[in-house]
Amino acid sequence: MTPAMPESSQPGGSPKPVHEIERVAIRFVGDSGDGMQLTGTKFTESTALAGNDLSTLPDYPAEIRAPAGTLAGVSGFQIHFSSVDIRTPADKPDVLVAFNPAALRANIDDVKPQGMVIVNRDAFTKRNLERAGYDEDPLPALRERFQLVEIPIGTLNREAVKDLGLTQRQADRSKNFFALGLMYWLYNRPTTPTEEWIAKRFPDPIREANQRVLKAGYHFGETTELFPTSFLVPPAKIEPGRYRNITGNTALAWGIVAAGVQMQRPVFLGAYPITPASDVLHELARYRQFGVKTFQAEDEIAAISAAVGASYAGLLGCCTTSGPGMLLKQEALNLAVMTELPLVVVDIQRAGPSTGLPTKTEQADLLMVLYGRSSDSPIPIVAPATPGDCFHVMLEAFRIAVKYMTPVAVLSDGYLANSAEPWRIPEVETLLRHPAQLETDPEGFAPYRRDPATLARPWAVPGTPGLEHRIGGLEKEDVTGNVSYSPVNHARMTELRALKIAGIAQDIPPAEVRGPEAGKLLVVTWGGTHGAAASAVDQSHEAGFTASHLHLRHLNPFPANLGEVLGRFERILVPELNTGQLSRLLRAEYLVAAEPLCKVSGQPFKVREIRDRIEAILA
Amino acid sequence: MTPAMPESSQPGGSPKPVHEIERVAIRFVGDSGDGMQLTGTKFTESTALAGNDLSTLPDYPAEIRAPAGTLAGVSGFQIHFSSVDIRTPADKPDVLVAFNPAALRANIDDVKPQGMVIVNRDAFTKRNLERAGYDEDPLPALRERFQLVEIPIGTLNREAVKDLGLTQRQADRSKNFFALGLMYWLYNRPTTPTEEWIAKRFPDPIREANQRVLKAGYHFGETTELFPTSFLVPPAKIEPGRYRNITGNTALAWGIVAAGVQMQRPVFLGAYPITPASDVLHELARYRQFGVKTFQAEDEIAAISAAVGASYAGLLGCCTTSGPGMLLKQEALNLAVMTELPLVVVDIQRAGPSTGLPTKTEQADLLMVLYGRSSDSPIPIVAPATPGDCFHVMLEAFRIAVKYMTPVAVLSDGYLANSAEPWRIPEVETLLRHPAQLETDPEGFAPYRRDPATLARPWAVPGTPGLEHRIGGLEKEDVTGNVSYSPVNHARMTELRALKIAGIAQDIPPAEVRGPEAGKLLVVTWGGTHGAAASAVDQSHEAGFTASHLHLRHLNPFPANLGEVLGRFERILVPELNTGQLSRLLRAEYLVAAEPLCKVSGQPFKVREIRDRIEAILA
Amino acid sequence: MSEAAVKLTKKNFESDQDVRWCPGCGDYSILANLQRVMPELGVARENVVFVSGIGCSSRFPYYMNTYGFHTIHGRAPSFASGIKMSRPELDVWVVTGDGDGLSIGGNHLLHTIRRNLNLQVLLFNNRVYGLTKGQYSPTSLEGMRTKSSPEGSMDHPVDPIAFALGAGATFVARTVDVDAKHLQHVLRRAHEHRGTAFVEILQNCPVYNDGEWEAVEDKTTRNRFALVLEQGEPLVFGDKDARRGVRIESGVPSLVDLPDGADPLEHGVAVHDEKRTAAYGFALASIAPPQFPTPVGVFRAVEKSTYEDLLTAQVERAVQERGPGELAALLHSGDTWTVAPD
Amino acid sequence: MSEAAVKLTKKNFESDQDVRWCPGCGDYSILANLQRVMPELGVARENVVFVSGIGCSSRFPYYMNTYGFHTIHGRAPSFASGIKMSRPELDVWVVTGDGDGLSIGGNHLLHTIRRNLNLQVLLFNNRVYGLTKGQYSPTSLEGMRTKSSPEGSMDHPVDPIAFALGAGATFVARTVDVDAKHLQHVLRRAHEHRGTAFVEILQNCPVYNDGEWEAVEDKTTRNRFALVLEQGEPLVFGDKDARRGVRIESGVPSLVDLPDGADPLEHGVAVHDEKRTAAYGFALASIAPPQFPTPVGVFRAVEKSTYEDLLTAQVERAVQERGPGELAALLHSGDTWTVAPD
Ligand SMILES: Cc1ncc(C[n+]2csc(CCOP(=O)(O)OP(=O)(O)O)c2C)c(N)n1
Ligand SMILES: Cc1ncc(C[n+]2csc(CCOP(=O)(O)OP(=O)(O)O)c2C)c(N)n1
Ligand code: SF4
Ligand code: SF4
Ligand SMILES: [Mg+2]
Ligand SMILES: [Mg+2]
Repeated sequence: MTPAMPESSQPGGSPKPVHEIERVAIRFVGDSGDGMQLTGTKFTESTALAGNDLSTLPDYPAEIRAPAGTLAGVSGFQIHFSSVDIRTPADKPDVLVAFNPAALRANIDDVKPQGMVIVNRDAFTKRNLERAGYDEDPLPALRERFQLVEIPIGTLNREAVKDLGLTQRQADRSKNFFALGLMYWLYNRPTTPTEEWIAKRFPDPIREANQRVLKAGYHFGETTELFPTSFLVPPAKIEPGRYRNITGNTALAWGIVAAGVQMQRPVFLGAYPITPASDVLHELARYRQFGVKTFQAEDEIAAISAAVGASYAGLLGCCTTSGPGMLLKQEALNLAVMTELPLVVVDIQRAGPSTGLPTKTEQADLLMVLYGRSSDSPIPIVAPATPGDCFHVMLEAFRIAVKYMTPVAVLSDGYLANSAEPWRIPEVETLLRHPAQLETDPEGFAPYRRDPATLARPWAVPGTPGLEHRIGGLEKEDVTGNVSYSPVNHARMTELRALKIAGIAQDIPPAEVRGPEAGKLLVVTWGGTHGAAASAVDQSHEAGFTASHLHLRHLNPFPANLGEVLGRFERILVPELNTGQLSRLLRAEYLVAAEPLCKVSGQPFKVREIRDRIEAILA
Repeated sequence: MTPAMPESSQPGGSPKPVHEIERVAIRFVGDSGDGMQLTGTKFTESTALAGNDLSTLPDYPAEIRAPAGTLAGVSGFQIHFSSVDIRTPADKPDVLVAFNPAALRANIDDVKPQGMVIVNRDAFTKRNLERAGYDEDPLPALRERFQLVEIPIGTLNREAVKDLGLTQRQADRSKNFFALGLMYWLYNRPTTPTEEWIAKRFPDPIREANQRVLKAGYHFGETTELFPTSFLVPPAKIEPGRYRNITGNTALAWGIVAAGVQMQRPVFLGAYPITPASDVLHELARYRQFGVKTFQAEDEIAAISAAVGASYAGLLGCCTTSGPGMLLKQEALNLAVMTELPLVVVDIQRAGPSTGLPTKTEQADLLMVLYGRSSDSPIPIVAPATPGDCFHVMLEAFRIAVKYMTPVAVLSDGYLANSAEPWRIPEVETLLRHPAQLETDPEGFAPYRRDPATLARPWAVPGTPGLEHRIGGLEKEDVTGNVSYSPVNHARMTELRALKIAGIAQDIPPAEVRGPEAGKLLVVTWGGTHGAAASAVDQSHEAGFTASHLHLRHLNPFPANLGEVLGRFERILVPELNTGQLSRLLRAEYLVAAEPLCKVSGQPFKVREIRDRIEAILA
Repeated sequence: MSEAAVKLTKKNFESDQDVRWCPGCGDYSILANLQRVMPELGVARENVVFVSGIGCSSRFPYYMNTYGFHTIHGRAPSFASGIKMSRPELDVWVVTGDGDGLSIGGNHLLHTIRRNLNLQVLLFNNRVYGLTKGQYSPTSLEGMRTKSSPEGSMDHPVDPIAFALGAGATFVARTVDVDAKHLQHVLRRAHEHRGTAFVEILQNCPVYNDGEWEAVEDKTTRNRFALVLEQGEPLVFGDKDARRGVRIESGVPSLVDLPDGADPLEHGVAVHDEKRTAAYGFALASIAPPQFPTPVGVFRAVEKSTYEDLLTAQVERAVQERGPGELAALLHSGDTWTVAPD
Repeated sequence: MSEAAVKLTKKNFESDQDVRWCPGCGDYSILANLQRVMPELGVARENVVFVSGIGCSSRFPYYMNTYGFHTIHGRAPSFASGIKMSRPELDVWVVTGDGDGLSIGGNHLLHTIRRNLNLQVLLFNNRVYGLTKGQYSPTSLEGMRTKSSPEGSMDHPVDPIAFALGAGATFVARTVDVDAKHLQHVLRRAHEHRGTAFVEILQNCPVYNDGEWEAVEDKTTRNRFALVLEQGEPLVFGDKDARRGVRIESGVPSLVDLPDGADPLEHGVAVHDEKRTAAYGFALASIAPPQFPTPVGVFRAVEKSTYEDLLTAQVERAVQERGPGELAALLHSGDTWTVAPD
């Protein structure tokens, strides 16, 4: 099936000329109560169905609902879609749809010069301008810098629903659908899926109101003089297959469910709500039919302790949290290192330190996750590159955890968590299937007798006759697992714990370079910075500056060939959303002069920022 | 006054020849109940009074009182004293005094070949041999390898006290004084101080028993044929001044008291008991007359939270803990970073990971303390080099904390904590005196307006009229300290936090090299490894292998000239009790090929271990 | 210069920060009433410190024009303890939520309460995690469906009053966000109390748990659903013409209808006494809907030494007995010896 | 092969590890008695898990020849909860101390108790930190002088029984380390109970707090100082010729001397009922020395759903209603589209 396109069955069918373009980025902004996230999500769905490649980025305020009309309450959603491969939500939107002055003020500086700015004229009252901190009406001045389109959305909306007997407040709630309908017309998107969704979701008369307003917006575009043309972004050439839209957090939750299925062990999630990780708990709580047990604990310590208990009892223990919760888990994580139990701990990083900027993104927990436990306590670390990759990374994390009997950390971030991309749904048959092996044989059993290949100890769980044994956080004697204070044994066990994790390097794919295999500049990335860096490398290349790109999914251990690969380049640039954490690791490990490109503003990289540095280096 | 020497007023006055020697190391070992720590401490005191340089190392079992006669219950105390400068408790004792077979078995392999081994013959019963895991009497075989001296200490002791009407159990308790008396004779130490102490400490008839047995031991040495000569270690040439013996933990506690006095602010200690840090709490709890407030909290989190509260309220907040407690403090520490409050957190490191080996030493929390908080959260780190240095390091830590308005971490370790050395008592007048400055002026006050030189914000405490303000863990706006989600501001504040700490490099002494200023090999150390490394460098030098030595007291920031100094050497060797943590930092920071010399057995370095590596490198 | 002399008003206690709770949030009313009460308490503004953890409720300090410390999740009682131990003259208020105070922070609350530091703990109970957008909390009723409990919460809730009594609290009270008079009265009482004053404030979260306390918030139903505890008064509630009383026998409460004009005591209705045992407080705590009304007011108020007083006394005694600490003397205490210059 | 069929003895429950408590420690007796009780409980050895935190008491699992997990300080209830939620068929015992369970671990204990997981919590109360060599603990009496409180502890102690009741415990009991018969009886009762069975065991630490419980440990004085709670029996204690009873009025206990042969009920002595309200349990908890004897036995035993049963039921219901989870179906749920090969 080719994606649905606007047909004549769609309201109208545009008589105006259609302009074909390669890509566009739109940002919807308004008050938290204005439904911007919903508008964005629906537009994303339609765009996905239209077959474009896309990337989205929501931007929530930290307050639940700040006072209406204030800068603190501005909520936004950006979508970037294209007929070619794209990897980021775009540096600057081409189109801004602003529902009120505060939203305009907070976002206008991001819009591309001469971009389109659509405003809800009705919201530009004196009171609202004041609340937004404007001394005078900003619109006149904007007319020169942008294609300003002023629409009395509020009035048009009320008009559309006036005979439905709604209160004014109810009526006003549908006005985001006006903007949505208008954008559907402007970009030739199908309205049917949204109409159907409205029908399912809302009771009458709200359903009726929303559907009418959606159509009203669409017709308005068709009819008004304000828009001389509409635009069409043709479907992208993307790998064939079945697709869906997915956010990082949903993919992550599904990856956990999938791990349980593929390893044939029930999953146990211990979690305590924290932004931006809570949604994973919410999502997983819906899958009891998979045998998934979710436990909202009293705090992060109890959450991980229960998860370690679950792993000890033979389930796939897992935890999801963010930085301020992650550091509370280190003591129990250290116990899991000492008792060598499989466990996956996910840190969905946010901007800090301390409470910091809870709804903003950062990649600054790498060193904490690697080193934040007392004494030498090595664990593997894996990080997803894109929202969809969160699914696969979780499978990989559980594979390592169970195969090597070790806790594994996954580093996602606020940007990956909330942004969405079209995701090719994997065939379940192609996913790694490796049923977890529990020890059952008392013959020759010892709790710390290791598999010579992996150095993993057996997973011997309560309920198994003949394997009764005791473990704990005191240093263990090699093989027997008894408490041991022997100096030689402690040195040996420290070494074994290190060797076991280091050995995983042989069991992960070698580092692969995109672009020339050697040369002047290698850009090294990890986590959600992948997209911006890849685009920057590509765009620079087109502009005549050739750098290579290496993305690290495994951060501990590094791929076995990494040192050798780094050695082939004159300079190494590491863009990261922190003060230079991966760079420090590469420098220490390989003694290469890796240079960080740091950004610590709570926001993901813009392609331009990385590109500028690449081109400066290569100039 | 020259140190007291054995005089004729001392019991006897030895008629046997006296042999002058430069140094000797003695280890007392027995059951936890045998009083080995007391014996060691008393011998240390007498030795100190005799004017020797010395270094001691106690070795406790992890159990409170393991079953008598078992290996798990062996307790030991080693003292190394000399007429020349020494820095470690010695690699291998010259003399072992063993109270039972288990103690012998656990320690015999450490004794120098042909060293003296004194055993309590009475304890070598069949039952005790079995408990120690000996199949047969080990003594015959030892006669060839050592100067074995078998003494029926138990019998001689009972004999000495038989008319005092003690129960057998009471009587047996004094037998450690027999060994002590004997060693006093053997090394020509004065017995008077111990006799006086006994008189003060014990009621009759225990006092009488102990004094008698002490003398009995002394006379036994004089009389018996077993010892043809006694030995004399002449006083060391040490810097003139008034001296005392001090352990690291006591020095640390006193350093905290001193900080309060010198900065004219009361001290608040929040602590939760944990080995090996508890003694600092115990010690400080005794100094209420200094206005010191100690608070035994319900856990480490409450302990640091209360300490941060105290700092916020204008006191000198402080915390003492060890690794497993340290990681629980990271969240509140991160808040102190964000709110820029002065605070000193001491981690007295122990062997791990997890519960690990609580009574053993390690230096493996460096990276945790540096990096273990969510997001980029820089704090200064200072580490004492010797027991006595713990005092001065605490003053330095508080100086930095208050001057720069920042939490500071101090890294001590189990070895420094419990070992003792003669310490030159500083003149109070020579100690840095810098009364802390509280802000009082509302004029132009803003909570995050910084001192341009230090970048410190003002210390504005509740109770000050006109300075009412609100702070917290959310990102703060530059200058005003209001909550701010601005991307630019977050980047700026992250930078300011980093710059402030980095700037301290200008305010600490430059790194100094002992030995040649440039050359083939530089040995870099931190913390308690100082002594063994310094001795190793000196001994190697005497043996014709010249390396230099650089000891780092400040681990973050590093001294400003460090990179330059490192660059002057061909190779850099970093002996550390972990898997290479400081080395990693040096490599990352300066891109020098620092090579770690790792030891992870719960024990401090032996001089020999470092010397061997130095000589191997230079050979 | 201290303002203590000057007569303060509510305005003096309003900070310059925009208040950022959702429209209709119960927190607004609590804030306004506390700002109204503050000037009456006779404490200079610079001596007041508000300490909070994390949650919607924990934003509170930003809006008070006093000293304020917005700390980390669940630990506010510990920060406050440190402040109070350090500077007993300060007037310290802890503001926390049902999640902040009873989920992650339960232990600190327990230990602060038993130590009986002289501070006020205001626990805003909306029976939900507001700030993280609506998960159930330790006080949420069993079966509550939220994002994290789509099939209903399985936790038996904890009762803040029972918890505080179990911790040995010397002052325990409950009041309601929008009942200005009662709220102010309870805040005043809490402030008067020497020791840890624990106050549960029933608070509406219109966004994630609207109407949880409607019966006692709504002026028209309040009489019927709230049992107002008053010292020395019988446990009587209900509209004028339909009064009911509460009996407590062997710790078991039961209801009795009171005929018009009847003397409650004659019907065995219990008489409230804040100074009775914790066991009585516990019986009161078990009076709860749906079977019973919701008691509001002071459950318990007894005297006990405060931690900071004991600590200060130890410091003073030490100085008295040993003299003020002398650093040189400390360094030279015990065995020392001199090494003379050669 | 399971040994369930085979008749087990105490020996079967002794592990091969050397027991390493101090000579005379009360922990020895508790261990021996638990090993004696285990065979009677009819649980296969492989289905038994002992979970502990850190402390002398927490060494317990090493000595039981079952599964054992010596975890980290204060968190044992959480590890145990994870085990029990994951595998409800396992018989899970938590061993903790007054420091481990009530100081650092108070919050986890609180929440585990209120969730009512079906497991046993044995809290060894020696009123001191043993393993860290003798600091005061949250149950230590005020004024206790220890290394960390040389001038006397300033904390008002927490009462483990009151704490557990405040947390909503469904089973609360107290027993004594060396009273073999009573200890065994209480352990059996705890095991029978479905839900969290909280047992405080008074335990002597001869090294750091010797004799703390001497009055109820010593056989010759036990009758006079211990009030043995028995279901349906009056609260009577004392030697045969000097019996005394406890009255409880309005939650306030008082003592009454019973003449020889007198019927306690006629003297208003309360009759013990484990199923009464928590308020009654609270009144019982307030019966404590020096004024009163020390109650031992089961304070409270009531029924309530267990967390793991509710969780299992949710899983089963989900499977019933939605069918067992199908990964492919999940991945394809909602809006999807196909990109055809060119
Ligand atoms: C260590 C840590 N874990 C989790 C969070 C996320 N968090 C912030 S507030 C909150 C719950 C707040 O609930 P409550 O105390 O009831 O306050 P309310 O918002 O309802 O007023 C949580 C889980 C955090 N900030 N820090
Ligand atoms: C995080 C952490 N903090 C502190 C400690 C040190 N510690 C070990 S056991 C203990 C107290 C034990 O007291 P209790 O629970 O009463 O057990 P007991 O030894 O008396 O049986 C403490 C403080 C630790 N192991 N871990
Ligand atoms: S989410 Fe609820 S508690 Fe939080 S501010 Fe909004 S209404 Fe108030
Ligand atoms: S210290 Fe006390 S509790 Fe610990 S083992 Fe020894 S006697 Fe028992
Ligand atoms: Mg709440
Ligand atoms: Mg204890």
